[in-house]
Amino acid sequence: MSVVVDRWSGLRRHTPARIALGRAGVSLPTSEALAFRAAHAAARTAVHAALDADALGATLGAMFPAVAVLASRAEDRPTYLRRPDLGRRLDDASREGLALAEPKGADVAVAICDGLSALAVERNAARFLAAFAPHVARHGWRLAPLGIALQGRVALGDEIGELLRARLTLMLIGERPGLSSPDSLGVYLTHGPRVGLTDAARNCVSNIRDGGLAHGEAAHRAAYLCAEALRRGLSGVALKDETAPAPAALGGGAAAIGL
Amino acid sequence: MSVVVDRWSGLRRHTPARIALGRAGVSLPTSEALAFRAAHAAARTAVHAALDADALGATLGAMFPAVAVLASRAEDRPTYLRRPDLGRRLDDASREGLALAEPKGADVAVAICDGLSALAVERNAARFLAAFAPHVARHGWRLAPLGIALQGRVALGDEIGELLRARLTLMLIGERPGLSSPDSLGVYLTHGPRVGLTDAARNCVSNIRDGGLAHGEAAHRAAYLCAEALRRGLSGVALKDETAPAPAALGGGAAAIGL
Amino acid sequence: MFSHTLAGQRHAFQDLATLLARATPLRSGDCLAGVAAGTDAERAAAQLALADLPLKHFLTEVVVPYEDDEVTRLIIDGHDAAAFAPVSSMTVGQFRDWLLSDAADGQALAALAPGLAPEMAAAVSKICRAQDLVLIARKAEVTTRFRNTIGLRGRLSTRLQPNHPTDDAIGVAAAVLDGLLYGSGDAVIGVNPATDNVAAVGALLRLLDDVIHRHEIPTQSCVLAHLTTTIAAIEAGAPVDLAFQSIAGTEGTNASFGVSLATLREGREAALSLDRGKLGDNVMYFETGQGSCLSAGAHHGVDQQTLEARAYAVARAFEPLLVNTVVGFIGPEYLYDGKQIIRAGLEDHFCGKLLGLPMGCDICHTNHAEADMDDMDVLLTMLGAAGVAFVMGIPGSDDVMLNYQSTSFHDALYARRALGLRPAPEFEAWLEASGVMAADGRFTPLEGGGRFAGALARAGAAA
Amino acid sequence: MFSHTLAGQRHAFQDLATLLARATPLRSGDCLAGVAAGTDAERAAAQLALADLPLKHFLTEVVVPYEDDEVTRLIIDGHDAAAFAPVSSMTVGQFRDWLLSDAADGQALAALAPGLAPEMAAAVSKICRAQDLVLIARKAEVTTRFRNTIGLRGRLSTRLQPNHPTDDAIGVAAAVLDGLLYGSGDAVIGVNPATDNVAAVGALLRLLDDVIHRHEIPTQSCVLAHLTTTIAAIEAGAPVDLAFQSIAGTEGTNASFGVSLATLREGREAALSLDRGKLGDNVMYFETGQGSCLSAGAHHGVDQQTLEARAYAVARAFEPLLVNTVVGFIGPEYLYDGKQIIRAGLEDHFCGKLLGLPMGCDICHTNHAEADMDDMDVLLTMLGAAGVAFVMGIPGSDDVMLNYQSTSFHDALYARRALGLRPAPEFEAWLEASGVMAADGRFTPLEGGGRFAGALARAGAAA
Ligand code: B12
Ligand code: B12
Repeated sequence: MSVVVDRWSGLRRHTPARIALGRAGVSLPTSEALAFRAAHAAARTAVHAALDADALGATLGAMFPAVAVLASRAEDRPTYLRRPDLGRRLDDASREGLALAEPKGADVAVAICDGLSALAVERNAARFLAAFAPHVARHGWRLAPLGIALQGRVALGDEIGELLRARLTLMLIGERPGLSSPDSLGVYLTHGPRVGLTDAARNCVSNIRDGGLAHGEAAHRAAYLCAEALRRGLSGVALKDETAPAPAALGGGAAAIGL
Repeated sequence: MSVVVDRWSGLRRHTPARIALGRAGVSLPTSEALAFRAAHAAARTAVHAALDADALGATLGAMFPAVAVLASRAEDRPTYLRRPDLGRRLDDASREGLALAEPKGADVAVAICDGLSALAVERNAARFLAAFAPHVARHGWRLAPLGIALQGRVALGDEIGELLRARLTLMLIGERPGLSSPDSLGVYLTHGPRVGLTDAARNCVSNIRDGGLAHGEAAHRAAYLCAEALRRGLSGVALKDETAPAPAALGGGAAAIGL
Repeated sequence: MFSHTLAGQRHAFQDLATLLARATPLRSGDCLAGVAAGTDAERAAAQLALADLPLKHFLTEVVVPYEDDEVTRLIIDGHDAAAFAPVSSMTVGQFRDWLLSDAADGQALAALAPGLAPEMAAAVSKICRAQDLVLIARKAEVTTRFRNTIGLRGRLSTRLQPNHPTDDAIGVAAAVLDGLLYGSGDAVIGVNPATDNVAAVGALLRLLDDVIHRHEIPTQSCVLAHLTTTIAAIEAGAPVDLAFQSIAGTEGTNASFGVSLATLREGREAALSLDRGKLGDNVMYFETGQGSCLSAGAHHGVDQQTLEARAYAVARAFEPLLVNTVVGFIGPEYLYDGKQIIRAGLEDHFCGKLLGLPMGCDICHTNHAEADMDDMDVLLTMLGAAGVAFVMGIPGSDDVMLNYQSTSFHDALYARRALGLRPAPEFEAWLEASGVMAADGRFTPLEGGGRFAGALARAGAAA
Repeated sequence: MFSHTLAGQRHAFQDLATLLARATPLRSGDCLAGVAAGTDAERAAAQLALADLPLKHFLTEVVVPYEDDEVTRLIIDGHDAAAFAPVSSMTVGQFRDWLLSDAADGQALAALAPGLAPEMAAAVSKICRAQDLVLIARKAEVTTRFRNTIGLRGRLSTRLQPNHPTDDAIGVAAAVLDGLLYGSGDAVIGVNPATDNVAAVGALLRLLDDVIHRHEIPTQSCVLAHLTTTIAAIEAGAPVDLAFQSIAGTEGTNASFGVSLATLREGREAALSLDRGKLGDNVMYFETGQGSCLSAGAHHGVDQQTLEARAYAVARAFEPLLVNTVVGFIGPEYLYDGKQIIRAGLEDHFCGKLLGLPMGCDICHTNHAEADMDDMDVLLTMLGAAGVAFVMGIPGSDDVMLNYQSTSFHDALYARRALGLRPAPEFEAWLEASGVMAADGRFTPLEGGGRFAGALARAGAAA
């Protein structure tokens, strides 16, 4: 009745963004305002979901020489949220376990962390790795044991890679849950992993999920970055993603909608 | 330098209110703004101070047939602050203790509660009672055992009075700490105390402290209200304080300052 | 029975009171009462279910039984169906959309007010964002008059609150002077008496009346004693401008305050009988605040914000000059921290305005709450943008008798400068004519003190 | 060594960094760093001690060693003593008084900016109430230009942020259209690219450039890739209006972001070389936010708000068009809840403005913080009153790529209506000329879509 409907709602299929919401006066219509609140409640819940590391290890074990379930020094979710410093370091038991794990000195240490979204890992880690496996085979990379870590931050991969003496760490981690995307996975690559590195030494492939970067595409880019990192002996700012962008990202956008 | 000083600061001696603060532009000068913050910190601390009930009982014991140290159902300060319902009821041990206390059926049950300011009780309860004692003697009121309760609200006096079968309860309680007055005592009188009464059934004498209502004056008013309550068999809205007001409250205020 | 299914989970709400309570933004008082939503998801589901509820439903299902409660009877019996007609076919959600639409201008809102039950206002407030509460409220202009005009658009009035712990006449006068020199006092010069003693109340009333008349200040006075005490003072010949009372949204709570609708009627008639208003006869001043019903054990399982809106239904029956929600006054058991106080202040102002009341707000907190003056600055700014009719002016924010912190004379000047808000027109003219403050929109006190220069000189000499 | 005795207790602070940290309003990041005050009393004592500190002291004691840190060297070597002169004899407390006084008008503040070290701005902000941060900041007018004018008094610009999780060109274009129809985009149309791929970045740049030029929109575009990627894109011939980079207040943190002052210089020169600005050559866009130094392990024991102010010293060396504090972006470990986010946003805006920067604010929160859109409404209203240069415009507040919530197109219109704020003048004229929105101060989108009617018709047909 009092809501002005935006006549360009047909464009919604081109983006998950909340466009063409309409308005009441200049404000969000009730329906959209309340949908937003419900989504916020869901996203807040997603932050607190727990990852079933054992189940994940069982699923993924075949691809790796071994699987180690690890934990950061942040013992629970509230601590994790307030103490990123603890989320960046392994607890003692995990350190001891990893020190014994074999083989050492592999090319790529894959690590998986709940990060801020266990759901992201549950939905996307296996699919990403399935797409990544052929690249591993093609390049002949030796894989270190898989580390699955709870309450971890990106930099936890430095300690994991260091203990495994891997040439690089590929960290799969749950990105913070968004309102429309509670399940987005990030992949961070660090060459020569060791405790104390900063983010300048890493590369990132982000937004991996249905509706985001496709798993195959993500694996392709990650593999490109791994290969270049191993070849040039570095990662981070000096290493750029020079894969060909997906065709959809290459323009014609305005013309396509008559803008 | 940039502060405009108010030329009427001479009036400050007439009131503890923060008048003639001056201004920077139209805002509080830094000195006053920061004094305010320090006072806020102090007042917040005052809320959490604990009452030494045993020491107080030892000091006041002589005036009463017995002293009972009591506790409400709110077990600690954070609970007390969030749960006024628990602060209005005695815990089981206190109930049992009071049920055994003698004598029953006295005229006046005095109860003392930390309320929101233990400091108020420490500074003012004994002084109020010292001034109240002559009135008790003059009227020949029989006193019930003194109850000193921790984590209590005003209505806790209803249960205390009921268990002691007193004709009225006189509750001395720490009022919430103000910025300039962390130690203000309130006295609440309830005729025919029993669990379930509302504030409409009480009378109040408030702001008892140095710089507030003088202890003698407060005792005088409380005694007036007690006497009338016992005589008329009621307390609350229908009972008014009809003592003569203090001369300073009787006018000439504007003329005195040339307003 | 209401329900909504969210992400596959069905949330059920057994009755209207439950639905309203679960839909309310989180606050400690509703948790204490055991009526709050248990999770954010349940709250969102309740809001969605509430949005679908027809406004008409509020006329058939009451939250406090009609038989037991004179406030419910006042609401139902006094409902103006003709005024309600324009929105009568809407749901709560559609009502929000309409309120935000340009069709809902000041005139439309004014016409609607008598048609709204307080529970409708409460319901729609629960599904509003803070910004909605501002945008809608600022469209509703409610003006009242006694010796000046309160509530005009672009105006912000202040209650000068010169409390003293012993009602000392000189102390009160000093604080009144301080406030006037800072341009405060157009809503009312209102003292809370420390005692409830009729003679002392009469003395305070004469003091304020004397100052107002001698300096020809276009404002009114009030001594905020219990209404029965004020009635006694009127009988004793005291010069009462406004009759004050704390009120709440249920009969039981009002009874715990020692009043009823009959008492309020009696008080209003007594004040009207003195015929002291020059411009109008809005003679009542009411104070309210979320939490009082639960505190009095008379909340009937209804959330505190809905009950607060019901208090406004009580207020509007008596055509008040001022209604003041004293929003952070009681303590953390009802509004835990700054966030809850801010939200509650915006809701109260919004509901009051929708119901046609001259809403002010005592933007305040106690020392046992998790709040500080930054939170008060926020609420002041938000309410200033929302068009609040008046706020408090307390010397240095520190009420030395009631023991809490509210907005100061300085704070009101901040709001004026930051938002371009001016005092009531009659008072603004008086400030300029008196040489206290130029009406140049800068709100800088003039250093000479104008017509109070004599008092200043005397104070200077005494110092 | 500094100290202050409060209520008989002496509080000592071993050095300037400690004093500043203890004087800061409570926030989680300073607790995490172990530098926060332990009690409210200690905080008050630190504020009192800080108020007594001469401003000159900040030129002799640095919080991060000069030898180790190029940001410190930039601050000290670049200090303008002549500009500093008017306040050089003041303490921090007197400086606050002066800032609030009528002597500190827009002109005086503009003249002072180059004379202020960022730590001075941080220090005075710590002893300011929220209302002070608003009142002072709104006096400071900072204007910058590229294709339009940002920062004029009474104006509020918006960054249109049409992010897409895969940089899909049609998806980005659809969000751009949505934003334009809601009157958004005068600060910049700025996309965060999902990948850091030079070719993809170039494609996005061409898309935006095309829309801006075809529709003659008086605004600028930006693709917020890493600055080295933007430099590479410029070399590859991409149409770069603004060069973007995240920056922070220490050399170490910037290094962790993969940049240095030299990189920033290089980026600015590359952007300037294209000479694409019509009205001015402010070609940089910077983003900052409290907490990044601690996150990078390069905070040197300094509190996060002081470090944030130092980031502004970095920014001002490169004459940016826009500086954006992304205030609740990282998460609860640095700003725990709405209250901390609101306070930080006001401080950042205040410090940036004092230092002469065109400050905008990404008023935002993540889903792991204790905050919601009510808090965002509050900060938006406060910053609107404080004269913020620009805020974000994100479809429905939900950034579907960066995963956080910020202000929407609708929110900006709320702020315009509630506070009477208009877009940049060139953009406002364009909105009217294009038939998108009448320049009547009501900010209601016109339903026809004006010059975008064709796109609307096509979208309607497709639906
Ligand atoms: C908080 C407060 C209120 C709150 C109480 C709600 C609550 N849950 O706390 C509200 C806003 C509802 C309130 C209402 C009124 N109050 Co009052 N209130 C106070 C205040 C500021 C603090 C009380 C306190 O710290 N209590 C101590 C805590 C630890 O105990 P508590 O159990 O939580 O508190 C209970 C009592 O304080 C009681 N209460 C509150 N006010 C009053 C007033 C009277 C007369 C009685 C008997 C009880 C009572 O309510 C509380 C809950 O049961 C005092 C001022 C002061 N400096 O103390 C004035 C004060 C006690 N109130 C006063 C008055 C006049 C009233 C009203 C009568 C005003 C009116 N005209 O309607 C009403 C109605 C009171 C009633 N019969 O219920 C006067 C009493 C004057 C006098 N000597 O008789 C005081 C001293 C302030 C003043 N000078 O104006 N009040
Ligand atoms: C939060 C965040 C930041 C914060 C990080 C601070 C912090 N303590 O969290 C800040 C604002 C500082 C930041 C800065 C930058 N970021 Co960033 N950031 C994010 C974001 C929104 C969430 C990350 C997350 O959830 N991590 C998971 C949690 C569980 O782990 P964490 O250990 O707490 O997170 C660490 C990493 O995320 C890392 N990080 C953050 N951004 C980046 C970017 C790169 C390239 C790397 C290697 C690491 C990194 O910082 C965190 C602390 O160490 C992502 C978007 C997304 N959807 O994920 C973009 C994102 C990762 N960032 C991105 C970029 C481009 C940057 C910048 C390079 C921008 C610039 N031009 O300067 C800078 C510098 C990054 C660096 N080298 O340090 C891009 C990466 C694109 C790509 N594929 O390479 C992303 C995907 C967003 C985007 N598309 O624009 N970022």
